[in-house]
Amino acid sequence: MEQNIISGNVIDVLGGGRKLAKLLKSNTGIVLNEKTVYSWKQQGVPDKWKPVLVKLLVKNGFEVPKSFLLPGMDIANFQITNSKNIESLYSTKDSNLEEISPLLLKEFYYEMLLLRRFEEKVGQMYGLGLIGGFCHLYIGQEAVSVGMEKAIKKQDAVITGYRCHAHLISRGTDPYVIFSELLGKNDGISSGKGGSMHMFDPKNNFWGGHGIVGAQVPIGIGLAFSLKYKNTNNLSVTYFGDGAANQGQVYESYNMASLWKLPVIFCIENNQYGMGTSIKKASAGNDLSKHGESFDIPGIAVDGMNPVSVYLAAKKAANWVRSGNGPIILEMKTYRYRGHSMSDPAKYRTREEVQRMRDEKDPIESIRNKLLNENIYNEEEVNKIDKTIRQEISDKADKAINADVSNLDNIHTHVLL
Amino acid sequence: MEQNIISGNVIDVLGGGRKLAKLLKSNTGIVLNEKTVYSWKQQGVPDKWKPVLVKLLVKNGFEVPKSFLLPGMDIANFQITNSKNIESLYSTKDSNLEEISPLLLKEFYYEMLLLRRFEEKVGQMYGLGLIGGFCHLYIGQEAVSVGMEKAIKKQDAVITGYRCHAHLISRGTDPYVIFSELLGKNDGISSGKGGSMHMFDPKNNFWGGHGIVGAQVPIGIGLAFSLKYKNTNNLSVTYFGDGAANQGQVYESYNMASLWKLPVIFCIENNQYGMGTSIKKASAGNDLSKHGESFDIPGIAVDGMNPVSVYLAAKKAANWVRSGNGPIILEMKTYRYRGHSMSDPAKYRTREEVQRMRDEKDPIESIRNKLLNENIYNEEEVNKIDKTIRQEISDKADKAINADVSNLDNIHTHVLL
Amino acid sequence: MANVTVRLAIRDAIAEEMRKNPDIFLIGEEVGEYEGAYKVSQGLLAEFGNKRIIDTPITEAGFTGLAVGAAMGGLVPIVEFMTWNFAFQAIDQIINSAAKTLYMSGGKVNIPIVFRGPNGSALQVAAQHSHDLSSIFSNIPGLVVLSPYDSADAKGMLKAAINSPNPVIFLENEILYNESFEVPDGDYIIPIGKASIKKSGKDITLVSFSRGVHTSLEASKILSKHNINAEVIDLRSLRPIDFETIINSVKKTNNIITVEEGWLSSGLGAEIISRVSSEAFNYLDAPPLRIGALDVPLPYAKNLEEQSIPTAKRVAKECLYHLQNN
Amino acid sequence: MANVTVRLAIRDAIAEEMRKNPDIFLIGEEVGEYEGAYKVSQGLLAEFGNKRIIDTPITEAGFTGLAVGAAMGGLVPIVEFMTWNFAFQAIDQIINSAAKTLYMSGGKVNIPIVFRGPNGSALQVAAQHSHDLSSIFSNIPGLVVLSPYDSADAKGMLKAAINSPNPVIFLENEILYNESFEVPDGDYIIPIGKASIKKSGKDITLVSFSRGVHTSLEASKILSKHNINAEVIDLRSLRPIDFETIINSVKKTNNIITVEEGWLSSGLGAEIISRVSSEAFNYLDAPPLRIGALDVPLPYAKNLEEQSIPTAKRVAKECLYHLQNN
Ligand SMILES: Cc1ncc(C[n+]2csc(CCOP(=O)(O)OP(=O)(O)O)c2C)c(N)n1
Ligand SMILES: Cc1ncc(C[n+]2csc(CCOP(=O)(O)OP(=O)(O)O)c2C)c(N)n1
Ligand SMILES: [Mg+2]
Ligand SMILES: [Mg+2]
Repeated sequence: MEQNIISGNVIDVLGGGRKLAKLLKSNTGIVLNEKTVYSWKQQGVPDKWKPVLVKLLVKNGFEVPKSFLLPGMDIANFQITNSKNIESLYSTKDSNLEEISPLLLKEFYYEMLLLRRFEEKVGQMYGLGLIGGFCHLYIGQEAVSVGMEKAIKKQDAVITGYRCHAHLISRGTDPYVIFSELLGKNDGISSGKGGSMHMFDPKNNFWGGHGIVGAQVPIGIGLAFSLKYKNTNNLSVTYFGDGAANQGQVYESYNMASLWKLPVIFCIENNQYGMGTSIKKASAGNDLSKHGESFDIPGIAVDGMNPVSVYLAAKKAANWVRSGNGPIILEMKTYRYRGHSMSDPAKYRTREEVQRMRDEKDPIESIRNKLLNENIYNEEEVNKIDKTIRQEISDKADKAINADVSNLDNIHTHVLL
Repeated sequence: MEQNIISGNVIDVLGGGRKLAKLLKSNTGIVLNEKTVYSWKQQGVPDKWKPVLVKLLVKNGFEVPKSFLLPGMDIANFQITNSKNIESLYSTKDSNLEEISPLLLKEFYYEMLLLRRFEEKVGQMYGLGLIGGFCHLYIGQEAVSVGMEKAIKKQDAVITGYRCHAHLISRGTDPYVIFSELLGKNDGISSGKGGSMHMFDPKNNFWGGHGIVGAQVPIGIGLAFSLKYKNTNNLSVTYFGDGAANQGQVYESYNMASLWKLPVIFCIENNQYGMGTSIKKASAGNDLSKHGESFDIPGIAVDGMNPVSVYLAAKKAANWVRSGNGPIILEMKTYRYRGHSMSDPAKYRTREEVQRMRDEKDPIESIRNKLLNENIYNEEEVNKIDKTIRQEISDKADKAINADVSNLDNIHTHVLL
Repeated sequence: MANVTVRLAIRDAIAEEMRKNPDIFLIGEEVGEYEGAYKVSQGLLAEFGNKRIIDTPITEAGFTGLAVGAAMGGLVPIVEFMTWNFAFQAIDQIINSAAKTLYMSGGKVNIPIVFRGPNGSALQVAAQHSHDLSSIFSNIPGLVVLSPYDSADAKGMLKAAINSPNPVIFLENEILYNESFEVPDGDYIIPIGKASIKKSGKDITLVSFSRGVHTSLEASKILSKHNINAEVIDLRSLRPIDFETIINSVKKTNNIITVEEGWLSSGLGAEIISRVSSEAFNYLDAPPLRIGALDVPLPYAKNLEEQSIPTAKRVAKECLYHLQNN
Repeated sequence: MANVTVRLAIRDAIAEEMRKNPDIFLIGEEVGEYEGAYKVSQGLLAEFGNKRIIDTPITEAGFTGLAVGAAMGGLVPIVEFMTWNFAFQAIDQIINSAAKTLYMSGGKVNIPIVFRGPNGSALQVAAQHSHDLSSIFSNIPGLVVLSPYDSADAKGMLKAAINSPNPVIFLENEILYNESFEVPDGDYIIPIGKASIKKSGKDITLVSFSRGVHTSLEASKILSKHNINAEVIDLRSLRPIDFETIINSVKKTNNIITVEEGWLSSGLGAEIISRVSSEAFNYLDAPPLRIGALDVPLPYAKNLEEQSIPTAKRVAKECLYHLQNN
């Protein structure tokens, strides 16, 4: 996204003959001899290859010399602000992994597992009738919240919808106060008055927990507005779903955020369904990362099943936003394994579809395998982590179960200050 | 916009060597010998020229053979759905004029003048205190309503905002009932209960006259929905302003219209200001014709000061929509000479800006000149038309002024049926 | 007579009317493939196809406006709000476009739409999902506002709504969806604007609607143990309100208490009590009284929620206190 | 004391508070360069610059939500709705986000915002531009609802609103903008929740707010010619309502009539009359009465409009009839 003038030769800029030949292959399917590519350095690039090179230059944030364009070519047409194809994203993930330290991988593993075990416990407790109302689990989407969080700062503001337990925990909220809230206890983060969908943790810069689909989006740019107003260099991460992405106020927010260059990352958690409605039925064009284009907001589609991809994209995005460029859209292609809420029979998709995602894309599994394959952890260590987490979750759940119910005096407080 | 497979040679398809050479010059600035271009027919098109040829093919609605693309080129990058540059539109207007018959020009003249004189009269009557409330004049924008109307059918539905007098007259509503409404008379189109902003004429397929900015847009796609539901081949023309274009429900409407391929022309009357706010301050990107892109809706920016351009674009658009392609956006670049409403001092723009538009772009003047230059009318005929219109307007206004005020019994009727 | 749930009664009303009139269609979030978030539209997609049962994106303002336009175009939309809470997003279209157009057009354009869905609190869904919009809509001329209690009324009133040439707000209740009641056989309509005396009595008039009717009926059972014979009126229509029935009852019982699940301030009870106070002042033996939700956004915790919405016990207690102290 | 218009009083309140607190900002359509559609923000852009006086696109839902977020972020937004009619687009953010958050967060997050703009009818702007939203907001816990009549109150109440830690609905009136009244010198605040007795009297209590106070005061002049000494109460705060002042007045006059420009059904008058009927029943000599707008969307034509909104003459006539026939 940074704009560098090409000083040397295009070939060098794009990594030299060998790397470029590889890149060209993956982009066009045509196999080129690396020497041929290298020879362009002296002989000039044949016209035939210019369009794809322009594409690569633009993609990598280089400025394209005018002289390099063929007649009538318009650089604007190559400003790829997103990737249409989720598959191509999946396939690039390994190259990104190089930049990731073992420590980070360990953290991803621990934190995603914590979210998973927490939500599984919530699911159990709901099944037992201990939790009431609407309850939306995050299982399957852990890579998003964990990867994003690692790329931002505690001073940044985070806001999301009703599927919010994971974001709270990622922000640093003690699972105990979330359990307590779900159980309607006095120790609940909202003293039992908010429930699953409405939790706020200002100390950890978490601003809800909103039950009205899409409503958090303008609120999220309002947080960004305040951060800019106060001359901080912090940003707002505004999460919403693929279903929410169709709400008009989301576009109103894009417009204002772009007009006023507000420091906000719009993080769309595209788990493919809004309740029972597939994105294909709900969003014309289907490509949510593109929705900012006409507002001059760049967008990136990201493999939301991989915390590394999420992290890298978020780093990029945060950098872009902190540099004063205004908003950016990250479309996280992810998936929820469970029903929309606890009461959803989920007939709108096949079991096979869910199973395939679990088998092939599970973020925790893939990081676990990576840790093992790269000998960062051994089997035993990995299992021990799981055990520790299970214990912590179970202890906190028990403590919450045994805590006092919300005090009846609470009813009348906090209507007004 | 139609998709034709290229059967013959690209050169022929684009008009042969001579025309294509011209086209290439205007698109790239490079002068080519027509013989050179012609020679490509045998020898194949050099890679250098392929991008711009692809552009031209796409622009003219031809399918581009895959074999014609350079490696890594993506047809999507060439789908130009709009023209960014209003100047370039202005400059193309004359070439379009060829297709227009003298009769049509006469009609444009008559009808635009009728709208102008009507609104001028309304302005006078408002100044005299005969009309109350909010009153928004259409002066300057006449080419839009007149050009659009000529390209659609009476069975098509039309809906707009509060600046609606002109659209009513264009639909065929008698100016007398509009005057009467403005004066709060019994004979008013809404029996005096609606006023300037709220007039409906179902017989002429006009559905308001809406005071809430943007609210008419989903209603407009609802009209389209009903036309499709009833298996007609009619469409809905949904007008709204550049200011309204920022309302969230507009995007919601784009999405649904595209998802369900509703027969609607979104006609944005971009008169550069929403009240006192310039579009530059209100719309990120500024390019309203592009707003449909991420919803897969094509858009065209049109010279809205020229009824011919409007008419031609509308013809194209109507054809597209009636062929079952779903919605299209027409962004009419136009201008209002008067204040936003009768009470607007209009300090947000210079007098010079307004004067320049009047002098250089006035739709009525330019058609008048054309009629005279082409000897379709002489000076005397042109003046006579004006006189006749003035007389008609003045008679109807007088009749309305002398009509009975709205009957007090009207108060309680029409709350419910 | 068959015993059916309110859910099924609503579904049947829609299906039966849709069979009669091809211009009726149902639109909303999850009404088709999912068969309704609360399963009200079960089987409708299968029977009527996706031309007439339309799943929308989550764009309440948009599809509500679309329905207004479709009504102008001669169709009869039934708009389902997944819950009425979400209608706040669309309320401008309901109020400014649907309710006012007939008047603003001098009678030229009517808007036959039914806006329906569950209203008010359910079980522990907390403040943003428990809003009772009845009083907001009852304020607004140009709307008809209906809120049925039992299955028979739900069916007959919904049929009246669908056949009305006006925009009708139809307020259902999630908890009632599961309740079963007798429903008459055959096609019938419950006329708009008529209250129903659910239990006749002579000592005190309880006026309520929707789930409040259940509460009031239960309260009347408790009261009868104290030898108090309460008359329970189900408003059914919140706009217009059947004051004739209410005032006649007050003339008989000389006491009135309203029971609603919404907030009291400028609520339905306020409307009824103030109208009764103006028009039947001299028939009142005691000050009229309102019972409603506590004046707080509804809390999540079960124990708090239970305290916030009127219960039969609380209604009975307040009636007793009222009658004993006046 | 200076004689200033309500318009200027509002402007001054904003400017003075903005000078004191750099976190206050004004946001809305045309508030900056245009200085307000009704010129309320005259001079503010020049004084405070475009960081603090923010012109928005026409996106009510969006900028209202933005203000909620900005308030969470520690700022104090003043949101101008060009008129309250347009707030229907944004009402979800007001009700579900602003009003409920303090409660839903268990007190963790408060939302200090003032939502302000002209409310109700103006002159011949017809149904879609004349909506009076006072009763809608007065229904909702979590909101403070204020509606000043004169310049002194407009200024002091707006200052109270800006300094309130809660979301405040501030309902102005376009016609009053041009009226001039005395305003005290210096900095002062009118406390939230206190009504004001505009004219003290002993025969009948007239309760009103906003432009209705003018109507009531004019009516009281007519009444005085008939030897009737009316007490005129300006509610000022519609939520909470100062029932103490009202009930004390009723105890003195034994008669009450409410005057509002909104519709009666579930309106402010309904709230007041029903509360008074419950709590001061035995002090009432006659049935309480409400006067309000006719139950129709407001018509455009001047003669029709005049008939629809209560006039002083109509109020006086109804008072006379009321006192003579009870
Ligand atoms: C305004 C509004 N409309 C409808 C709903 C009901 N609802 C709750 S969640 C949901 C689906 C949202 O889907 P998405 O944005 O994709 O988020 P996900 O649940 O997949 O995380 C719907 C329709 C709501 N809460 N608010
Ligand atoms: C929802 C809403 N917000 C604000 C207004 C006030 N208003 C009336 S017209 C207008 C400007 C609209 O501009 P545009 O859409 O460009 O149309 P134009 O007046 O230029 O024809 C505004 C802000 C309104 N009527 N409705
Ligand atoms: Mg989703
Ligand atoms: Mg405009």
